[in-house]
Amino acid sequence: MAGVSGHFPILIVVVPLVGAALTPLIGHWRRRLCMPWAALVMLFTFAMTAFLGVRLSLHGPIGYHLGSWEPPFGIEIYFDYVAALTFVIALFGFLVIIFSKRYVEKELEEAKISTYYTLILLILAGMIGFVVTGDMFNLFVFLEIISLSGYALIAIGGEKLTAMAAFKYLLVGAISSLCVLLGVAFLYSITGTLNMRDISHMLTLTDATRVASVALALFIVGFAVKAAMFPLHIWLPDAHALAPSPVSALLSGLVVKTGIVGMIRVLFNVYRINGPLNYGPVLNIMAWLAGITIILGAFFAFFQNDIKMMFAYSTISNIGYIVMGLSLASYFGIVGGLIHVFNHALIKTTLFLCAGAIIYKTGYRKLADLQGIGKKMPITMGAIVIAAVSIVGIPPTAGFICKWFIILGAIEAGKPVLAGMLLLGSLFIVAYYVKIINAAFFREPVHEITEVDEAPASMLIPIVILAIGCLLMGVFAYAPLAFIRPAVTGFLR
Amino acid sequence: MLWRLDIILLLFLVATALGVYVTKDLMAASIIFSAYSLTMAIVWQQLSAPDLALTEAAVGAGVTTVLFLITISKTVRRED
Amino acid sequence: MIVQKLGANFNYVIATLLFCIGLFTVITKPNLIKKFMGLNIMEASVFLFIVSVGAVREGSAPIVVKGMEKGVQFVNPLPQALILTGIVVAVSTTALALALMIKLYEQCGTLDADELKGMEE
Amino acid sequence: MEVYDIRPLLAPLISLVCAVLIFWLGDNTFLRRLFSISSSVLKWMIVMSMFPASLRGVVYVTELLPFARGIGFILRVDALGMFFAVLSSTLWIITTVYAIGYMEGEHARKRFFAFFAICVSTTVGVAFAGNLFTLFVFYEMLTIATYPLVIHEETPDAMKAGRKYLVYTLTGGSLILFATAMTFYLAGTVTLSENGILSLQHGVNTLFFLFVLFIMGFGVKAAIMPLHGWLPSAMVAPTPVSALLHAVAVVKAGVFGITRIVYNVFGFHLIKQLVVHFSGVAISAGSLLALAAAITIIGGSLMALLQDDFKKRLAYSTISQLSYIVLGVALLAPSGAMGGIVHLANQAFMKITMFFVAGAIAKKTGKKYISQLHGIGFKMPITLATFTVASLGMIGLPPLAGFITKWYICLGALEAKQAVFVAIMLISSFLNAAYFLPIVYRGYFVKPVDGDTAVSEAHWTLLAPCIICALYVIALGLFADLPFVPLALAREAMTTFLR
Repeated sequence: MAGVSGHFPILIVVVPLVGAALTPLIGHWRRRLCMPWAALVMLFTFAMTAFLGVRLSLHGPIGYHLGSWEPPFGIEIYFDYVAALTFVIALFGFLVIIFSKRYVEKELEEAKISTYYTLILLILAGMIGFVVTGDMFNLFVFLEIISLSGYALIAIGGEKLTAMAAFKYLLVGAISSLCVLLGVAFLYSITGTLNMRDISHMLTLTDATRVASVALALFIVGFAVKAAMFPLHIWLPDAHALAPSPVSALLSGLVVKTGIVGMIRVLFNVYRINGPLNYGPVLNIMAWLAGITIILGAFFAFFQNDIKMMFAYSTISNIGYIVMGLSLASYFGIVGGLIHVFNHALIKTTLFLCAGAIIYKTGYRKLADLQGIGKKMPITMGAIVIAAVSIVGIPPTAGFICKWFIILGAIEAGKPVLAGMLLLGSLFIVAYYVKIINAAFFREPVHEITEVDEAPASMLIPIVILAIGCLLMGVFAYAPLAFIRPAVTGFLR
Repeated sequence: MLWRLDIILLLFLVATALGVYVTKDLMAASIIFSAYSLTMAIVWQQLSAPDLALTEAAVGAGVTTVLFLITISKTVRRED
Repeated sequence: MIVQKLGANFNYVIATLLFCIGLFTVITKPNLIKKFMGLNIMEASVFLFIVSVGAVREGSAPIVVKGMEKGVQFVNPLPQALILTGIVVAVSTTALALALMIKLYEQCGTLDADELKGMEE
Repeated sequence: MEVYDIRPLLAPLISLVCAVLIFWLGDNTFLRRLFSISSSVLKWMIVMSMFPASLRGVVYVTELLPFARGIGFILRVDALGMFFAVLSSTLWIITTVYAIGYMEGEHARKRFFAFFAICVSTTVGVAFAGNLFTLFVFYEMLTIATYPLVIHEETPDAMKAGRKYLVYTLTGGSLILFATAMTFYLAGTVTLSENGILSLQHGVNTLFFLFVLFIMGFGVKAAIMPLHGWLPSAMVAPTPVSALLHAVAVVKAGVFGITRIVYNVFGFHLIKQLVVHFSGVAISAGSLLALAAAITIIGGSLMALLQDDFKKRLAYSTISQLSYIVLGVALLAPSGAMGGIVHLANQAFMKITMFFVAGAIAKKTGKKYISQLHGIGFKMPITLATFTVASLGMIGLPPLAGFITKWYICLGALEAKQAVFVAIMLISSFLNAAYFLPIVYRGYFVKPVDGDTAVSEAHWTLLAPCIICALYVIALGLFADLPFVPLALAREAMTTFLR
């Protein structure tokens, strides 16, 4: 590790953090420069994560010790295969920032623009930090950075009831953070360290399994709230539907995944499947809850008439997919769960950005008002169709891959009923996406939206890139699999 | 003898917490909450965490209480 | 026996009790400000718990003083550093929540969770 | 002998490119027609260029990037796949010509022709799929691409039919996905093989369960009763769609899938050994499938008798005819399999003629009900003549196409020592006559109500496809045993599978 590139693992966190800190100053100087600045910061971060990703695939996980203190004394950044997700976070963050430009100019008061970009950079920095850190307490700190900026971003729009949605999220989120913190404390009390790999090692030596179990329960509850798993999902639909659309895209595509990544870290990196604590029954319960999450999420989505509300409920059911895959604890199941972390991020970001473009152009968000929109905004609606086909899991799009692997995982784990639940859920999901597609393409418009045309290029380009991604990631699934396979092999060792 | 003081302090914490729960007047409740934070600060001093005690006294008892009071003055004062 | 055990773990017992009181406040009180006081009580109780984990009875503060003899038992400094971060996080959460509440009050004219829920529909 | 070649990929790709071009430039009528016709001809030429070698037993293979261990896109042209591809690409040309005539003046033609092209692309994909995974991918794409065609009219009826169609087929698709995953788990591969990939060591009960799953999955599109509900309601689609998709592409994909499952996933020998004992009664997989097919053959025919809507009657007839193929496959006897495979083509040509006729009549006179067809033979003699040829074929009159099928299936039933199915075939022939001949009779021998007997045939784009298909029906019967006719391919397929 020579030169600056050796410090990339920490720089990918520090650069957006510093960028966020500088944004208000830049906004104070020239308000128009906020967006280019944020985009530049994210692009730079993206380049670094890409470099790290290549390095990772060539040489394996990269450990980085802050201030050269060896763990367990110092804080460790551990860029492993799961951390390759930072690449996705940075890329999507960049696209969302590009998309935000016109949207924010229209929807937000001018004074809030620099705050907006600050918070966006902050939440992205928090997520990147959350994914790469190898330290339990830092996990908590980054979780709080994400959560706090998330609450603020939801409420930034100032529409009626957004404050309520944000508050609901905040209250539940704060309690879940406390659970995580308490979990960290419990683990610390029996292992005396905060470094994940050390904790994992110490857990094999300690005999305080009861404390460890309680800590595990706390972690799972805490992260399940963040991931919006049934029955802890109540906060999500309002929060994700009422936030400004680019923010919804970030929240639904990436931020809920922090709960998932947290679970992955705890379940597979700290406790380990073949570790001393046999938590198979817990996983079993989680798998069933995930099945219920899939079906209920899809079921409620069907009865919504607000497109963003639909997408938000669809997020819940997709989180069910992921959690089911992970908690099957079989090779294919975990592969499926992990790949859906990535694919769902791709799909849901596309969907919410499209919804944003439509709301930006028409001002309508109810399905009944949007009839016939497909003829006016063919590219945007086309992207929605691609994403919808993908999320439903029609091959050869991205969403299909995870379905395939999770079903395979369920059979491998000897729980074919769960696969049945997943398939049933995905049929429900078809039902409401067909509703959207029918309304957009096969019905006559009710409103005079004749003067509506396509969204501006700065919105279309991110949408098109993401939609093409939805298509390609089905065919080129081996690209994410190159990172996921070694990760899962590591988990199961 | 000191651990007796600990016990009294801890019991007092519980009492203030219950006080916060039962008090209907939010202004009063936030004052009681401030007392709770101060007691907590003393407990931490007892647990040999002086830096925490300082922070808690300043942030918990001070800033948080002030924030509560500002909010209450701008919104409602009574709970029901 | 039970009394002894209780005495040895008295901090933990109180922390748990406080946590429960806080949670109870959050769940049962309709007023949002009161809910947040409850949340703060919960947070403080968690901090109390964590510091108690690191505390050594009769240990001294983890500060090196000149002329100190060797072999003095320190309390573990790491949890305290964590709590310091925790307190800052807690206060920022509170600040954000209270700002939201003011906004909510301006929009809806009430801070009662039940009334707000009715307004949502 | 396997040969690596790009053509198996090229054939589905060409109509996909055509679809993209139509989406892009399809507002121009001339360009739209040009793309549609030229790509269909081009595709036919590509498929036919592989035909002679395929007849000699050469298997063309294209492998695309595998994206996970043991799973990837493999296109593999064996005799059976070739058979289905020749069938669908030939019919696509004819149907395209017909559709151009039929859709004249209809709305949203760009969308129609684009999705039409995608459908055919995926059908050839199904034909060439070299593993279950690829098969499933194209099968699901076919479902999705058909949906806009089914609801083309955008009327509430059409929307309802579309919904029904999706519910049925996607549920079926889910079952297939599940079963595919299970196959992968059991066998460690999903690559179709000439003699099957599963073996008895996986346990008879598991295999039987898997078999039922597959049959239920593919059975939806193959319209095996009671999974047939979507097919009659999907008749609200424009006639070219009904013709191509509900006589050829969609339903045949289901039947083709069943054939693949029986011979290439389980294998002839394994299916024969697949017997479970259910509360003392021995049930064999083959006879279960044959039984379902027999029930469908009779049930579909009876339902067809009750219909007055012309297209609905044809739809129920399709349901019944499809199960001939399933029955032939399920008999697990050489002649039966051959009869089933041949019927893939025979039924397609006969049924498509009938749909073309129904469409031409509806387009020309607006008459959609059989009870309105008095004297239609006076007005449209050639059209009705083609219909007569097709119906006689359906009934199984020698020397027409349908006779060949029935002959082989009956032979198969005897080979399998299940003579009861011969009786089924005879009853079904009788029923076919009962619901087709009244139409012919009414057309030729009942004077029209308005007394108008002037000849006024439909436009040549509608008429020519009818005539060509009818001639084909005769040719398939008369020259069945010449080397360059599908029968030879079917025989090639059958001999490799039953080796």
